Amino acid sequence: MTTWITEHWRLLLPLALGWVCVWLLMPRGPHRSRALAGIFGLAGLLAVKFYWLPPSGPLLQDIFFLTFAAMAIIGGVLMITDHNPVYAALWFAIVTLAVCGLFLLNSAPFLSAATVIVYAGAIIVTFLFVIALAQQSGSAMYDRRASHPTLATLSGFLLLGCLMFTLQEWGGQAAAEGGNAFLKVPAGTTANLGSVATEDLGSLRSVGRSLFTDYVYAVEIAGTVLLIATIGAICMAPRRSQGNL
Amino acid sequence: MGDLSHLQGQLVVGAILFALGAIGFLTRRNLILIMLSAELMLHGVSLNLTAFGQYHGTAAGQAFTVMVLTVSACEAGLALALILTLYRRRRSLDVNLWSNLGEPDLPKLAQDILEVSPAPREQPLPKLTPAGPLPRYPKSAPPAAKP
Amino acid sequence: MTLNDWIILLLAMAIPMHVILGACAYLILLERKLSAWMQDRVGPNRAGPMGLLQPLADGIKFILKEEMMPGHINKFLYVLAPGITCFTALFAFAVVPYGPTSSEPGVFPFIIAPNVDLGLLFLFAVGSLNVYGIILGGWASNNKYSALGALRASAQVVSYEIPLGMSVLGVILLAGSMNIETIMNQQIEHGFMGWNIWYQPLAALLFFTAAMAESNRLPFDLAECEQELVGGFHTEYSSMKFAMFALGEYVHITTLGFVLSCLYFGGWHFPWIATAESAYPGAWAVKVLVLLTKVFAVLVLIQLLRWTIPRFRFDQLMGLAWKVMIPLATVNVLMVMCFKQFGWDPMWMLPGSLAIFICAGVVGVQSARSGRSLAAAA
Amino acid sequence: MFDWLTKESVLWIVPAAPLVACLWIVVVNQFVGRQRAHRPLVVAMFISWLAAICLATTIVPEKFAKGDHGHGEESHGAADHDHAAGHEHADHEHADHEHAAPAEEKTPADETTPEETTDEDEEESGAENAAVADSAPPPMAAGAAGDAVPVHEESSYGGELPRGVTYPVGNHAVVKFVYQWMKVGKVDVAVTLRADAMSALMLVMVTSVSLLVAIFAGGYMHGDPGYPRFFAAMALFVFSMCMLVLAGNFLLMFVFWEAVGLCSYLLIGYWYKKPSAAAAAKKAFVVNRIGDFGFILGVFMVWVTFGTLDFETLFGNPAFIPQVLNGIDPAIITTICILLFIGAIGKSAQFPLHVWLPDAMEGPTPVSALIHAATMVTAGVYLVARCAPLFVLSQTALGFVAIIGAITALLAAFTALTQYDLKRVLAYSTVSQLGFMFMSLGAAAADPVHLMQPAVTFAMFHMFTHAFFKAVLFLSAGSVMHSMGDVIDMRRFSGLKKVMPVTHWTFLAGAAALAGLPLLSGFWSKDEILAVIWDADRVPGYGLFFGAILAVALLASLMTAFYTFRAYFLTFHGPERFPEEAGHHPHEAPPAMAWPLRILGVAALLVGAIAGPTHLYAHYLHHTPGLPVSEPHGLNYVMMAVSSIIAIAGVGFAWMVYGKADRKAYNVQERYSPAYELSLQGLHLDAVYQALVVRPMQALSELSETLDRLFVDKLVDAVGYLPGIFGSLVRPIQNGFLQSYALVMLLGLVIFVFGVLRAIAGM
Repeated sequence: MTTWITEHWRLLLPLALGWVCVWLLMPRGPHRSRALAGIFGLAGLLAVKFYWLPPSGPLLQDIFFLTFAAMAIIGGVLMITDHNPVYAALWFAIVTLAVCGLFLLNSAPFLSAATVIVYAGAIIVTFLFVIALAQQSGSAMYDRRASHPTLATLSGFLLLGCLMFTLQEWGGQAAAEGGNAFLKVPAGTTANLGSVATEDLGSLRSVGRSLFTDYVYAVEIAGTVLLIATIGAICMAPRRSQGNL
Repeated sequence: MGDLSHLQGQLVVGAILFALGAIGFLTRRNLILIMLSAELMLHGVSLNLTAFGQYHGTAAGQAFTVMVLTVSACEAGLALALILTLYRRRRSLDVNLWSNLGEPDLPKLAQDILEVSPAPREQPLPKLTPAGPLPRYPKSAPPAAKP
Repeated sequence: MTLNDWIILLLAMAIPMHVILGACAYLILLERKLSAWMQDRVGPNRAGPMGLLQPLADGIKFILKEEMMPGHINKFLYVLAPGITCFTALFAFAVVPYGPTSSEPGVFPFIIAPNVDLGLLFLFAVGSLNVYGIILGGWASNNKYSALGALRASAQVVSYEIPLGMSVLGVILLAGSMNIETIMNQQIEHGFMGWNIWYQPLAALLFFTAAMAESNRLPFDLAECEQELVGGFHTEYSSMKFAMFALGEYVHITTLGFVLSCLYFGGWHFPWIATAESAYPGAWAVKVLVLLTKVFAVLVLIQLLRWTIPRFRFDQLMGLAWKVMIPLATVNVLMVMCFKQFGWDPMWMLPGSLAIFICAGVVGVQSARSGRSLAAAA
Repeated sequence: MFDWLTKESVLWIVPAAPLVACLWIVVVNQFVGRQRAHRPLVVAMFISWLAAICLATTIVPEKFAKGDHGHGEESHGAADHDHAAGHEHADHEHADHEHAAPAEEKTPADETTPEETTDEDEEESGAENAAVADSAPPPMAAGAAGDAVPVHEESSYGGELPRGVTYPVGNHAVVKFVYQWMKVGKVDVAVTLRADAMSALMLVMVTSVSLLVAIFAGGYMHGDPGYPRFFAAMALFVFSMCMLVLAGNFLLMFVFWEAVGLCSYLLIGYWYKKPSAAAAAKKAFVVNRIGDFGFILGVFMVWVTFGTLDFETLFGNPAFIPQVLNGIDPAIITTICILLFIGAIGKSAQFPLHVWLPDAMEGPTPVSALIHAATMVTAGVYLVARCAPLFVLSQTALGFVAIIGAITALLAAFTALTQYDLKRVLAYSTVSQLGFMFMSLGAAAADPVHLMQPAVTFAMFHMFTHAFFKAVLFLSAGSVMHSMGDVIDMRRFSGLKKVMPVTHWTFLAGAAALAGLPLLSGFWSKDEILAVIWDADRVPGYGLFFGAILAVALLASLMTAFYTFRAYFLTFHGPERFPEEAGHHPHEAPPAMAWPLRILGVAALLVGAIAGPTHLYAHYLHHTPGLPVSEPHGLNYVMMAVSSIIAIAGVGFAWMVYGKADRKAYNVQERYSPAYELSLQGLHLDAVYQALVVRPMQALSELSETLDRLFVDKLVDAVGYLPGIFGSLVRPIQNGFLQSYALVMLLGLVIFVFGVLRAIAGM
């Protein structure tokens, strides 16, 4: 066990730091030390940066990536820990924007724009709900106390540890084998799955072609799901007489 | 074939977002935030998909991300409609109020469930969430209302 | 990149930013003058000749006024909100061409970010972020009027984004691209009769209406209507922060003017004066002037509309978006799809659009007569 | 035009008509024409009666219908008897010898197929069978029935296989397959209608009495609020009774055995608001269950022993039973017979279980006449007669039957001597006469080989005549009751002779027949019974036993004559007195009641005289397949003389005591002698049952109830607590909080992923 820990401290250190940070930030009444949590969190982020995110490409791309990643992670942590639901929604908007930035880095500009548009609408509506429905004075008790803070964070970080361990093992293996073994795709299947030239990857045309040739059924199903969800939402939404806002 | 270290970075961020979303789903008791936490998990998944799509040079990842986007939009619409319905019943967003399916005589998880008294059925005007500096948490019980 | 390229890039960014910001000040003056003219008044006439220095005076006054910061507000968001509004309005201008675009090195591009494939999508994405400024400002003010204004604005913007996006789908289908430059150039190649307004008049009308609603202009200024909500979301704002809200609005309608001109009115093209073949010296200036004239015309139209059409009621507003504009836009897209799919002559799109419009009008009148009017249904 | 009128078709018409009537009454008359509900039943009974007559005339070989009274003796080897049609068979003989083998292939299954039974065909087949039987060596003429099982001449039956038993062949039953009820493994039960000579006679009796009773009831029940219910139950009863008679196997018979019991229950408790009627219905039902239990046990044993329940298989081939019984303990057959007889005891109200029948008089009088005198209670006799091929193998069982019959006959007759309730007199009389029938059946114990056939014949014959004169007696009593305002106590009215002349004459006819006055129905049938017992008495070694039985029978006959005419004199003679319930004008029965009375009265007088001395009935009955045949008996003139003297003596004694105009002996009940009291209370049997059966059962049930509550229930509770205990261990997980569930799910996922990683990466 000890040897395992010493072998994998690269993995365990950021996890432990992150867990302490999130655990400290969990809403549990008036007493929590944000400063301490911030220190732990920053330390954890730095650990992740140095042990997990080596410089991978042009400087500008790295800077963008690190910025967006930090935005996403910090925003996520604050979203799930903030006492005020309005702030939480705002943090989620930040996370969304950061993820859109990461999409851009993943040569998916269309998704980036589409996500902004979709989530702008969704989050605005969420905002309305939060503002109109949430507590009337101050933050409510249920926003100030988390349920199972310790167990939940522990299991969440255990899951994260499992995922990152996988990344470490197979990522290292893949790097050793020249990057071909990461996701072993049987020969001949990749070419059929909407494979496009790398320079063409980000264009709307290639996404559209992929969507309406290989995944046309998926698109149809998505459309059906949307229709059903619309009907469902209309049916579920309670009606009220006009002028009684 | 894309850049392996870039892919690894994206995957790490995706995994962290997913785990954070899971934690948020488990800990937040506000119905709306539970839904947002689920969306956070979806973000992590989308990130994974696009990263792998770029790594393999296919548009499949983006196509699936479009699916994820669709599903998350549906989820948002339905979940908000549900939340609104639930809120109208109890005048509260606390998920722990909806534990009717549990065994009846178990001790409650949180002591503060009973603090939420049911609000009046109809409110003439919505009382909006205040934006200013938060009031200090009462250290002791609030003073009795003046007669 | 050579130094020359850097200079050109910086110029391409600087010129529109500053010109637009300055122009917005004068647009306010124009609006005041126009409203005075329509209301049979004189309007501002003290500062400078014919009141031409009035914007300057306004700007100085805004800057020098006391910064009112109410005590019960959420300070961070309160300050952030006008910034977001202004930023998103200007950010949208990155993909809008303001002259004859060119991607050749060493030639002035007349666009900040050339060759963005997803130009229109980017425009919508950034435009949809605009609402954050309004809603955060309204909520951070901790004021019922502001919050109600913000609620209304958010509902309005979310609703009108749909017809806005659907109305340009026809143009996108015709051009086969979302790049605004490509759409413009494709019109210019076909000359005067290639303008999209001849093929998509209904879509142009819808786009114009939805974009006006997006920018909260009269008759869609439900978010800030004085009679009901004092000032709406900017009730608590003063001095420069208020000016930034106003600035954001004007930048928004300016962007609308540019996009409308580029998408439907051929951009810088005008027959005989500025065509694709015109290579006489100073042709680029003429082209820019033509485009600016078109934009100016749109802006004047918007300002005239402000005093022509009364404000909608809120349910009428939502009814217009969901029950009129979205169906019409859908039918329009269906029509374009049919034309593309079956290879029909595009010249029939004009009568087709008119027929759709007339049919919609007939249906609306009939249903209103039979007592099932939109307002009653809403 | 009447091609469809084959034996098979009339076979199903007989039960189908009352069933249709029952459904019609339930569906239609319940709502429309409630007071005309008797019409469907009357029409159906008429159709059914016609069908039964048709069946009875076509069921036996053609020569009988032609007037040849040969009773099948031409079928067995001893061809020394007269048979006028013998030459016909001689004609066929040679030809049949040549194709004897194909004829032997004729299995009972073939007969179930609806063959086009024209008269010629029927004659042909009957002649064929007879001819084949002629050529077969006696006594095991098994080949005639076409059974493929080889017959061992030297049977190794463990007991005394009655050597020399001869079976008639050439008499075959009509079998109609209706519906495959169930088929589980070897249990193959079909709803099969089967008619032979015995069934046909029963059907004729049942349907004709039912028809007349239905007409009578239409007048008797007039104005009753439950009119349709009454006739629906009556129709259901007739259907069930016909099906009971026609049942093709033991299980089906048991089903309708229960069904007639149910109808009896429904009709006894017809006035269910009257507590005594409800109690009587319950009593009848419960007491019958005891007998039914024996019956079903007997059926089970038949199944275990013989592997089949089908009558055609069991009785259609005379060799079947002895062959199956090869090497089997003879006690088994005795057990089967006694168990079946216990069923008969319950249904036919024999000695230990007879207590329900007098109480059953709480039902409407037509019900008493039809069910509790003429038809249902004779089902026990029918059962024993039907199973005669079994009973013939067990002298023990037959002796038991004889003893039970004798006890019942004497006991019931003694009880009937002093009853004041007219209907109860008749009820005890019924019990007594049923005892006579069982005595007759049991008389075969002395020499089953030779006495079985006359025993069965004369039991059935007495049943036949008894049905008519007992029905007319009951219906006359009903007429009296109708007229007297539902008063039936003989102490409260007298001298109805002038007021109700029709009723008087019909009652007198029935009473005379019952008393066994010479040349009337009862005389002929009872005389035959006495003659059979006399024959049994003469068998060496059985003299004492059957001497006692004979003495009992004679004594019971004397008592019968006495109590019958006691009731007659008390009711119709003496001063005219009416109870106040009768109103001012006691009236004669309306025509709807009077005509059935007249017809039945005439029938009661003449049926015995027509069928008895001519041996018509006996010859007919001998065509029943499976019934052992023996030499015919001539008339026993000694017994006739003795019984005539006894009957006249009984009547005269009754006239001396009750018939005189001064009525000195009228208040004989005031001289309470112990014997009188004993008779009046029916030997205190009810009290005995109360003390011997009911109280111990109550104590036992209380005991078991306590045991159940204290031990069994607690044990079950303890078992029930176990899941609760286990459940309480895991209940805290089910707290209803969404996030707890999600947390558990996530933990499970983590553990799973962790395990997978550990397995793959060697973590």
